[in-house]
Amino acid sequence: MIDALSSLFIVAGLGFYLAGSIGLLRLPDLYSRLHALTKADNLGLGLLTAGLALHAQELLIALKLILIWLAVLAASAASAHLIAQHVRRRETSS
Amino acid sequence: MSELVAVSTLVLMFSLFLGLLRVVRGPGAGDRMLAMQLIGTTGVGLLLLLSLMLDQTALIDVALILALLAAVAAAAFTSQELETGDD
Amino acid sequence: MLTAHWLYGMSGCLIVALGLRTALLHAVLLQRLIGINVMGAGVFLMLIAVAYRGPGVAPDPVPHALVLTGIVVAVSATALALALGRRLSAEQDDE
Amino acid sequence: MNTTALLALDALLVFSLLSLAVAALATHDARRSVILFMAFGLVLAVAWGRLMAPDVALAEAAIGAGLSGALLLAAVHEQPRRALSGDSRPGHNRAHSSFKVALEWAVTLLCVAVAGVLAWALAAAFDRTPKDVLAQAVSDNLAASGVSNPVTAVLLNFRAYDTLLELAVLLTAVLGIMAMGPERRGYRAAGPVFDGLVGWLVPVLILMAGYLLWVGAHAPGGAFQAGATLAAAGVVLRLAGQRSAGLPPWRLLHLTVAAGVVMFLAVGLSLLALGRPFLGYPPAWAGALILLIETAAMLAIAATLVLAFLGGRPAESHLNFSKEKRQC
Repeated sequence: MIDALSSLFIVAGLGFYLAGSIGLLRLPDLYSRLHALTKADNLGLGLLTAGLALHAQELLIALKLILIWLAVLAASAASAHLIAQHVRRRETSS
Repeated sequence: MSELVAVSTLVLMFSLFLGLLRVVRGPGAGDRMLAMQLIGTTGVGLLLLLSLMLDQTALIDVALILALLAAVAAAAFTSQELETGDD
Repeated sequence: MLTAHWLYGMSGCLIVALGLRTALLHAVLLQRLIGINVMGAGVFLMLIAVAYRGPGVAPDPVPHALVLTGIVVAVSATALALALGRRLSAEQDDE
Repeated sequence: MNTTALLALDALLVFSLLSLAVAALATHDARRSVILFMAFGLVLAVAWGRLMAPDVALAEAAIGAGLSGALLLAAVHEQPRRALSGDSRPGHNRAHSSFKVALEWAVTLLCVAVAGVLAWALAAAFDRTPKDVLAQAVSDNLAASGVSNPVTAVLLNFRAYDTLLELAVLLTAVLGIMAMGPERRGYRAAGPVFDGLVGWLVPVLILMAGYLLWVGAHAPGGAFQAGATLAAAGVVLRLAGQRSAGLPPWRLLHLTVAAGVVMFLAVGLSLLALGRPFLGYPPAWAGALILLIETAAMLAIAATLVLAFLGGRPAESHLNFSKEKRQC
């Protein structure tokens, strides 16, 4: 039962990862690619860590997996904002 | 289960490869850095799957360091140096 | 049959050659340094490939220790070279 | 099925590494080159994980994908014109183009020859069944080393001389950097989003460094990885506009930079005074002595890497405490 749920999460996570990468390739400009990045990618990792945490033998490992997800969530939201802001500032100043 | 993990690792590596295409293509430095963020998160997921596949729990720590340092790289890209006279 | 170490080791050789070529030919200091760093990464790849013993088998820790310190030394040497280059250009500007 | 998937993964990883190396080296745009080099470091960290080298992967994730990228990006920002663009060199344009082409071919052939020799040596090494004399010696003596992570045992016990010399090399590099001139310019104060990031990223990096130092005794980690992670915290502070970059006050700075070498020598000489060989730890004390040396080495490596990022001697007034003292 847990195995099935874990597999389901992992496969769903992979779907979001692929959608994110394809979006990054296909979407026309930087600002629309932000969608592909921040939404799909974080959901992808979230589902993947959830799937792997269900599988973890020790509590410490499950906690670490959740910590990683939270770190990526916070870090990539901030970095994507900073990069977009940086690009925008350059565009408007030149 | 182990087969699912092996195939998932391969699929995620492919996803990382797609992201790399955007890093190589650009066109602007901002596009490349944004794609770096995506391949960073993909690398984190890949390391987590590899840790299960190769039975190496330490790769979870590597994934965490990679996640944290991706933010450092983005910070380095966007920080603005003081101009002369700003001091 | 163990193809993984061949694959990684031989591409390590190729990467060394690519990095060396840039380090020798490129006109720009920064990119020469990147060439040297890429070359170093190729050497590391060869060493880790030699240490690899297949999945589920503990690899040889000695090359790992070598590469680990190598990475830290490489980044410090790069920083020293950048500082040297900066000093050099400052002197040139003074002339 | 699993081996097929692994082989396909290897092929894709190696192909990515090769194409990133080519792309990073082929361009004349310095910033593009740096970003591609960072991507190369990131993929390399995954490759180290794949090749069961988690100790190396930790260092690569901290340095290859982060710190050296930050260092090189700062160099791109800093000098867009002179020294970095060799075109300004006198006589450069007058160079004979046919001579240049011949030179390029000669160098390319040389590099192909180097790759050939390396591949030949590597094939010879692979062809012989690995005897694992060293690996065997490591695993035989691991119990007496004071730690259970073989890489840490090699670095701080079996080949402690090498590590002492490596720390001396790092010390020389950082003294060279500081002798080269003052630090690079600082950074503007961070905006609110970056400030929020710094608020949690710096403490987490410091915690992670402590964790890696501690865990290094029995799992992947240790002074080098912990030092690099701690240095990342300093670099983030610097990028956020804090001039001191978390470095200790000026007087302590010299001691911190030399701490690894000093502690190594202190332990080695004390053992010598007690009638043991230099750095030949008594097995009962080995674990504690290794942790002592590693703590000092971590601080030294972190300070070295932060100073490497600053690119020169930090201004005395920016290292907080000395400033306060002068105001008193």
